[in-house]
Amino acid sequence: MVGVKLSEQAAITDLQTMLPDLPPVQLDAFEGPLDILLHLIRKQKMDIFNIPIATITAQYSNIIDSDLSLNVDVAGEYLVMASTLMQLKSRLLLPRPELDEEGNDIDPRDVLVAQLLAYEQYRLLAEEINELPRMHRDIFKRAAFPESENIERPLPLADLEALLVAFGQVLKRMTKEVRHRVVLESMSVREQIQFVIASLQGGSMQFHDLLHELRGREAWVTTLLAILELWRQRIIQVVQSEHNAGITLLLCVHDDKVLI
Amino acid sequence: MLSQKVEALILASDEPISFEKLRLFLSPVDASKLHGALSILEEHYAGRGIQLKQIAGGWQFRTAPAYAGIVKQLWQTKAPRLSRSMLEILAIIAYQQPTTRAEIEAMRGMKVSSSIIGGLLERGWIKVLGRKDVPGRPHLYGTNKQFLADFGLNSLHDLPDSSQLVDVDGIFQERPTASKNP
Amino acid sequence: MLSQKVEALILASDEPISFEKLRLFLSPVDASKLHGALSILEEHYAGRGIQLKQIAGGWQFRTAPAYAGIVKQLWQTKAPRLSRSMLEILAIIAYQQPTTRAEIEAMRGMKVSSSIIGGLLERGWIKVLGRKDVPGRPHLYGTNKQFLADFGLNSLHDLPDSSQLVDVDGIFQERPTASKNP
Repeated sequence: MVGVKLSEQAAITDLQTMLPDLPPVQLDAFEGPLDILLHLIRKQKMDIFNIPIATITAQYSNIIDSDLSLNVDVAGEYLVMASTLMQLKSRLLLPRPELDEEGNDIDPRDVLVAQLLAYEQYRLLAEEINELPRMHRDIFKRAAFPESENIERPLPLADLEALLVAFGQVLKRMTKEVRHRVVLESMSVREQIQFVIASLQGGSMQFHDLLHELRGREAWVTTLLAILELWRQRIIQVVQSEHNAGITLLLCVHDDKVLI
Repeated sequence: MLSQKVEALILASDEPISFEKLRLFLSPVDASKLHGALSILEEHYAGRGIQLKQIAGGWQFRTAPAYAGIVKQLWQTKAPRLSRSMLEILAIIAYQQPTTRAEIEAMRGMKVSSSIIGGLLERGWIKVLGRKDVPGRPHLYGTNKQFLADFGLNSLHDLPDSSQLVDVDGIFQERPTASKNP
Repeated sequence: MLSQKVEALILASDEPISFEKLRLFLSPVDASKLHGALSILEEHYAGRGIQLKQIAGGWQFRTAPAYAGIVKQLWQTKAPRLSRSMLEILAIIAYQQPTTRAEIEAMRGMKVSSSIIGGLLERGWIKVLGRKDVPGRPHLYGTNKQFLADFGLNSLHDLPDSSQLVDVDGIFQERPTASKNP
């Protein structure tokens, strides 16, 4: 967990006295406003059909306010939710309940609750789909098709369209590599270079997994610089096998010998 | 003898081979006998390092999940982890298909990036089924055969929990009125 | 358990897998136990539709010769697809030529199998242009005339370069639609 700036310390402490069990969280751990609300509701074992809007609004604002790196694209959606919460809070304070055509009470929170419940289902289903045995992660199929000597497997036909798609993916990867080639120097980068090399001795690693072993923003940044330096020196390779896929780090191999 | 022939055909096919195709290549053959041969084989491979599975409507030999760690070494690289957003969007498309990007966005309360849709299309897990007849005529997305094949499903009915999906609208018609707690 | 692991490795390997490689992937394992597991498997598959054969110093599953006639029908109805790895490797060679196997491996982040390079050479789509003047003097590969002919290209200039290349995401991208958020 990354440390919180001193200027924000007061607000966080406030929140923590209110909710001693709630550990501080980073915005980038969430998949959007609904994800944050569900986290707050489930973590504190609140009744989803009776959400304490005032508390949730305060906690929600605290989380989005604490992230200074929020970019404009994403910020909009978080802010829309903040104003929805504010609006709910004021509607709940109305002296007389709102009524539907049949004269029943309307709970202004219903729409939000329905949205939260629906999203929560898909969040769970996504986790379950992730756990299904997946091809090339848990399951492998036959990789070559040599048949008995009596059968010659015909060779596959040329397929220009498929080649162009493969071509596009290769080019995209290459341009991506060029764009990221930036080098900076710093004192502890040297140590992190040793750390990265040591971590990769056992085989390739996901960038994400490597960072996972480190604590704190400074360690992450330094390690990133170390990776860039190793990459520039062609000691390691940084590969993204598919668009949006994880980034794989591996030591450069040359005819099966590791060059260091 | 029949089950040996079936075994050879399944091994030689580079994608899951359907019952109908097997029947065609083995004709004349009784459908019931072919079913019998497949069950015998399925049982024969249960608990081995190789499994015979019915995937995406066809039969295929695959390594047993228990040996993933060992088999992975063949490629010197780990399968990339799927991001949470990619998985969530894939799940919504799988269960809600046909669905549009705007519907996915409404469900998640969050914009859907083109690169994630592009990534899912590139992997062959989703495809454009057509366009929705509403202003803007947005694309309708659904899952593809490759999705079933890669996630080891025979059909969409094998998706986890699909029968337990809660009818969110139904909840509000039945629940007792909660007291307000601002 | 050992023979199951061996079975899985042999199925998933893209070339005949040698005793030494099996031993490496299964380490720590006794050589004599591994021999034992291989004999058990060999015997297990004797007389089936699938055979476990020792080819070019390695182990591989193949269809039994007795069923050649049936398996051939499979290929008469549908030519095999080019595998994704084959296409990617071919694309890298076409774009980066002259290039070595180590360079292709670095680009893909994974091992390049001899059987794929062999397959591309056999097709006449690539050829050895020479050797690179670095330690190990690895082969330099480039595309061949046959590559242009089979893919219907006049020259290598007909392949898209990075500037003309349509972004794969762009092809699929739909018009941005407003989110339905409250």
